[in-house]
Amino acid sequence: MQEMIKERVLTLINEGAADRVLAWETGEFFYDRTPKFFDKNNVNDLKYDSFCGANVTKYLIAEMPKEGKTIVLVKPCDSYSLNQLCTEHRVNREKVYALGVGCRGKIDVEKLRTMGIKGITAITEEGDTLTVSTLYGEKKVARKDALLDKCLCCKGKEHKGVDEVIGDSEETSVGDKFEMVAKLEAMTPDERFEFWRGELSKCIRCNACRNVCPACSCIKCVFDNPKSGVDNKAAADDFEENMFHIIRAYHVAGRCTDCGECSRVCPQGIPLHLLNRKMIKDINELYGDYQAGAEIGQRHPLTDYTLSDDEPSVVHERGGANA
Amino acid sequence: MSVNQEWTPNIVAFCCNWCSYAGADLAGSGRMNYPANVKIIRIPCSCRLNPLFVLRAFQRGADGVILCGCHPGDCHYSTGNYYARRRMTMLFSMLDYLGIERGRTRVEWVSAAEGAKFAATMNDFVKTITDLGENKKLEDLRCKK
Amino acid sequence: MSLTNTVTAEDLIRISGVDPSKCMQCGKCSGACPSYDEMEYHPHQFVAMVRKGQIEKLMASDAIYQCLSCFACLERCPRNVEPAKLIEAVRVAVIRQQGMNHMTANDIPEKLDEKLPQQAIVSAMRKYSK
Amino acid sequence: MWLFDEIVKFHITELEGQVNHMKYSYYPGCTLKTKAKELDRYGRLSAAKLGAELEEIENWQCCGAVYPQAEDEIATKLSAVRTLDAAKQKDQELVTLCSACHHVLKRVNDDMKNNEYVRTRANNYLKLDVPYEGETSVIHYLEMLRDRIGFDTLKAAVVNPLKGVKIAAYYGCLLLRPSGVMAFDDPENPTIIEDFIKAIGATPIKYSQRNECCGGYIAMEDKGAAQKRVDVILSSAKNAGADLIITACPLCMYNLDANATESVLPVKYFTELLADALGVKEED
Amino acid sequence: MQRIGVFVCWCGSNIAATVDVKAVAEAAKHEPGVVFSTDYQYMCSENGQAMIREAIKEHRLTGVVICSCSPRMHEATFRKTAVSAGLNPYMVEIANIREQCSWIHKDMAEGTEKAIILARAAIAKVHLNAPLVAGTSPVTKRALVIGGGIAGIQTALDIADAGFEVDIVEKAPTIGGRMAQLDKTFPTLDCSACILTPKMVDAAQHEKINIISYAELDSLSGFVGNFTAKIRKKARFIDETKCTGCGICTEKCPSRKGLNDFNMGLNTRGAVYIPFAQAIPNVAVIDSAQCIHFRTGKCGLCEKNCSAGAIKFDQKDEILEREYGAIVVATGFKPIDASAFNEYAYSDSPDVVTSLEFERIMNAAGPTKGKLVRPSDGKHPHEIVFIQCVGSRCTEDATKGKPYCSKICCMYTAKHAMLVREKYPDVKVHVFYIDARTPGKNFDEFYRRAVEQYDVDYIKGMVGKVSVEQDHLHVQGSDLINNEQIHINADMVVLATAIEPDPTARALGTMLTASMDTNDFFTEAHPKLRPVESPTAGVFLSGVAQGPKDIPETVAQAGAAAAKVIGLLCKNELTCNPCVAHANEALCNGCSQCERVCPYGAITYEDKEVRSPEFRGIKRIAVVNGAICQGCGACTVTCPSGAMDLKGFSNSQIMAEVDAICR
Repeated sequence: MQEMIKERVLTLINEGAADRVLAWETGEFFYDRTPKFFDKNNVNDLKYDSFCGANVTKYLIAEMPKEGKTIVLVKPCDSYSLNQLCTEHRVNREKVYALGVGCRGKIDVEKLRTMGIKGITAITEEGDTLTVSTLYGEKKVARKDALLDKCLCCKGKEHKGVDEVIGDSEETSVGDKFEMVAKLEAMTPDERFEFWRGELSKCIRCNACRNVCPACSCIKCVFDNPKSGVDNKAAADDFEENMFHIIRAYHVAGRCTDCGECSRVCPQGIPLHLLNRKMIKDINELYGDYQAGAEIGQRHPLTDYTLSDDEPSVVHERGGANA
Repeated sequence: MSVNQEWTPNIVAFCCNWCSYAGADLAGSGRMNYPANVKIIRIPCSCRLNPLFVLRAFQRGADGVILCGCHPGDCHYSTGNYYARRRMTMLFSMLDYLGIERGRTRVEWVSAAEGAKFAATMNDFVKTITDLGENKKLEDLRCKK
Repeated sequence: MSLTNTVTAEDLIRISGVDPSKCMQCGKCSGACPSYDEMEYHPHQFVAMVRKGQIEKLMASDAIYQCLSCFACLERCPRNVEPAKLIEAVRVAVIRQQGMNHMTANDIPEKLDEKLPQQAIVSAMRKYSK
Repeated sequence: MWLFDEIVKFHITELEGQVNHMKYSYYPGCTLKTKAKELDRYGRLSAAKLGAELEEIENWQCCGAVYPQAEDEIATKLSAVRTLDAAKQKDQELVTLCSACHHVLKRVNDDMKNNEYVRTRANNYLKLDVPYEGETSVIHYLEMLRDRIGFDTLKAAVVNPLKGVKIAAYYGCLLLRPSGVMAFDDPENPTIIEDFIKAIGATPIKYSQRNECCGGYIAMEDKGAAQKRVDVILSSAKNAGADLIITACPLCMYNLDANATESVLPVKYFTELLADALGVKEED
Repeated sequence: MQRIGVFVCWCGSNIAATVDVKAVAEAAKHEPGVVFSTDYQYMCSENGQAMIREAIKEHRLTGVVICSCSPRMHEATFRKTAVSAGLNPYMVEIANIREQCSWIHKDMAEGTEKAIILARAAIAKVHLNAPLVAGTSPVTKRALVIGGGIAGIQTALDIADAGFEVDIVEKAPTIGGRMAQLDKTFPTLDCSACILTPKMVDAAQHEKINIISYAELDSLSGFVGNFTAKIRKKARFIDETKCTGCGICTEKCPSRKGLNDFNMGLNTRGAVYIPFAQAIPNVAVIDSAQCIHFRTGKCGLCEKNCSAGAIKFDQKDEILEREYGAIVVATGFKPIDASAFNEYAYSDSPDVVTSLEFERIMNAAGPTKGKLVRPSDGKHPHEIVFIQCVGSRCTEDATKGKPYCSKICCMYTAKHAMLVREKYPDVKVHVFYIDARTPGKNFDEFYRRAVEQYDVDYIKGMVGKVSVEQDHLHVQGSDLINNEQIHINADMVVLATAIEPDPTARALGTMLTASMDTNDFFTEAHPKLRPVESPTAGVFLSGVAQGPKDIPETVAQAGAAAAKVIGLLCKNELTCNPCVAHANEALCNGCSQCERVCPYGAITYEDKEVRSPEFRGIKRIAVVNGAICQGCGACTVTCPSGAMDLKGFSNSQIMAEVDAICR
């Protein structure tokens, strides 16, 4: 598929339909795929394979002042982020050629490590099986066991609003994405408090979640703005740890497409997506099903209302025993 | 939970200028008592209440935060309280999800004519917060006296 | 027999759940009362006299046994004062005292006739004795 | 009793598949087992004919016959709560026939729903597996006819329309007041029994005293006062042109019948006329 | 650093009785930035204000905190004081230590502690205040009056006489309202129509007044000075420009069963009708629900008989879009539905009537041509019972009725009693009353005349039941003075039913964002000092829409509302509220979320070159139109970057208050 993509990109550039492409290149390790802009001269270095989990759409924002049109490679999940960025005028859709690329789920090397596979030197795939070469020999792993968590609750393999699609996709979703949220909801408040203290106290405020998040695209974040009154660089205590994550989840509520990048990049392994997903679940339950980024121009639920919305006390009323 | 006899809750009430602040004034004109630990901050509309202010209040030592605005349909700016209603619902849900006591936050719609409701609401809220005790889960120890 | 315990207006207010200060003395209750002519004190007077603390007069009056419990006063009161509840509270305050039952099981046989339904007996015992 | 049950069963099997079949919990109350048997029997026969199955609450106790108005009366309300809870267990609406029982059950139910003081204490006494909080819906037989079966359905089921009979409906007080709790009909201008009379083919006679009290509760204590009330009511109905007066209350029945100084009008239970109109009366 | 002065008001003993004002002033002194602090008996008095002015000059104050009554009371006063001393008015903050402190607390220590905290919060806020300069917006010099009763007519006439255009929107086919239905007026007993109809004609003929009858307000947008209204002119199926009001169609119409609303349904009218002889506009209207043509497609007799060719069966509702600078609400009242009070047998007997029905019966142009007869059989009545307070003065937990006194019933009942006794001395008249409330010029004299001169039997007590008997109404009530239950066999019973706001008021209130009380009466901006203004700028109140009142009060209030409207329309431009939103260009992402929540469409976007540490180059940013923004702040919370902020209620100001309170 990678070669087909390269070929199509070159054609588009040569035809004058675009000037550059935003895609992935190989990073420090063989499985690293980092976002990069290519022109027709270096497009050959473009990578698209099972390691391309990263969502590159956010990088288009900085590209907007430039002349010409940019091709962006988007997996089905990335297409939602692109649409959301267009809705918010952060990306001008007219300056983008959205090239959908097929996806059958992306591989999480960390997961292989947690399986006890050390010293990985190469990974090849054939059908549903991965062959992992290590310093200590070869191991076979079922592909589905090595997928990123976000792929296990994929929104579906349909690209939304792209200009064309190359390659086929495969369904990777298993089970209910709100399962863990529901589990937390079923806990007592004290259990929940302990759970989140346990998680959020691990936060080192590296800001990776914020930097990767396509919805967290503010030119200057309130947490970096000394005039905002809430700025802080590093959480000094429990409150500030909570505060940062509450506000982050709140700021992206209704806008978060549930791309799962925040949790993917968290070096501490905090399940940050559970905060966003809680907001999504609430929105769906209280204001009707809503998927951010499903199309351009949507009015998100927190900038909308109906006359008969539930009162905030609904939060107190539901959940029964765990009041 | 604190068994400190001295402790009384500190409560911040954000009131929209048009209905609830006037309702609070009416409670005053009617000499309807409610505890002194409720302090009111006037905001133009319930939709002016930024979740940051709520968190800030807890950080600085509030034990309960209540937002009062015009009844849905009666907003001076037509739609402000509808947005506030969604925003606060989502914020309260998030706080609940983090295990913060549900009773610490509340929204009540109080019209300019409802002085008695204002006083009753405050009395009830103070009671709820007194029963809940000190805010421990969202405190910032550096801000404590 | 005489009343052994002092009953206050507060007791009656608590027992009845009635707030006599809501009354505006319009007299609609007494205008509606089917037992008016039988009663020494009328529904609006019960409210006024409880308010003024004139409890003994009420407790000594036969009027408390003349109320039919038909709730016409309560239904039609524009201020939801519920005089019927206050009258019942006075009656309850009387019969709850030692030896103050207005009717006892011994009184029943002479009042019986063949058609008299059980509920007349049960209700009379409930209303007039403790 | 055996025969009676058989008849009921017969009617149910006969009607199954034709009429929308409904099941209710049924509370007869003590008087309906003794002095007011006809109120009960005709009520059941007619219900069966109309496809409503009345399942008698097992081991029911007397409701107390009078609603204790004092806020601090708990013990006297408990037997009513047991009945209400029994209907809740079966997840059925509770149908009553006797106006006095209906009044007591409906008001105690309202207390259990809305009066925290009574609810907490009653539940503390009863120690039910699940506290009772007013979940049961209590309806009077007449409400079942009007709101569940429908007077139109009733009309269609009538085989002996009581043509030309001028009937005065006597509501009394217990069904109507206090209207906030009883929610039975307009307390000052009710129409349900008149509509019932029309449905069975007779002519309702409206008269001014139909919602005034007959004094039934004090009939034992002060016969004279009760007589006075009864005469006013009966003459009002008579002057309006009634041939007959009907009631749903055994206490009113007794009072109107036994305490009238002169016998001006016959008094009947509404269920008797209902059974007559439905053609189930002669079968008993 | 600001130089702040703190002024603590005693408000006589209103504050000083519960708050140690000296302690508050002393505590304020130790707050950062406070260079002057004092207390005084009445800060709002001329002396108090002079003290503030002097302190501003002497101590070169840059900010002022007044600890006093609610800012809703005197914020404007103290801002003016600041201006007169050369300080920007928005450098003044009020700490509300009366309504929200001294009046609700009893304990001095508690009250003082809270007052100090409230003062600190205000001081903390003032530190972050910045001088604000108000913008201006133009004023559309036309007023909209909603409702064409005596209130609306009088307001419109007064505004028009001052030279401004006025539109009256009336939902009925004619103006005139309730007053047109009345027979006589108290306490002078002059004929209602005789004094009203000339005013109706004046309004119709006034070159500045435009009557839009059979129309309702559909929607409203904008703000004071700049409202845009959409008015739905309902199809009356008559061409108003052609109809001459000859009335031939109304006579020819074969469908005669419509209830005559004007006569309170006491008689019937045709499907095409003119409500009453002096209707304005004097134009017929077709009730399409009743009209045979609309139901069957046949008939058309009116069309055939109209020589002017005015019948238009195909007429449709029409939407007029008009701009206004001010709006007057004069929607009036209706009597409550008496069928809620069937203990008085209203639904059972046609001889039990409401007072307004009785008014029509007594009126020479009414269904009986002014002859007093029993509606049931047309016979002359010999005994009439009037019952006052039907549905008034009921508690909110009662099953029915209104909690307020309807104010006019005592007087009109006395009027009715007197008129009956004057015209028919053989008729016995009883009035059941709870209290006879007759404050007003010549009112009590009027009521006493009914008792003394006309021998009306006033019975203190209420009726418990009215029973319909064969040939009479049996009235059973209590006579509290004689301590007896009385029974009267009457021929008629007249119920002085409570009045309630017109049912359209609630929806209108929502449309205008004008606040209402729990009874759906419009709320005034201040119960004493601003009785004809709604709290919503540009919306004024006239007549019973604001609360029960009689005709002279209504006319007086109508004139007062007109004066306020004229005061507004005289201005060429209005000073805007400077507490508006504004976007920080450097921080704005241009994401358009704020635009979505703005109720006024005050936010637009433009691509602009920005040079800031965060961003250099051209970017999309939000621009707030300060003349349109009303300062609600919805946008500020939607903005994730905090670029959008509200002047006067900025994020940092509110957080400073939070900090001061929680400290």
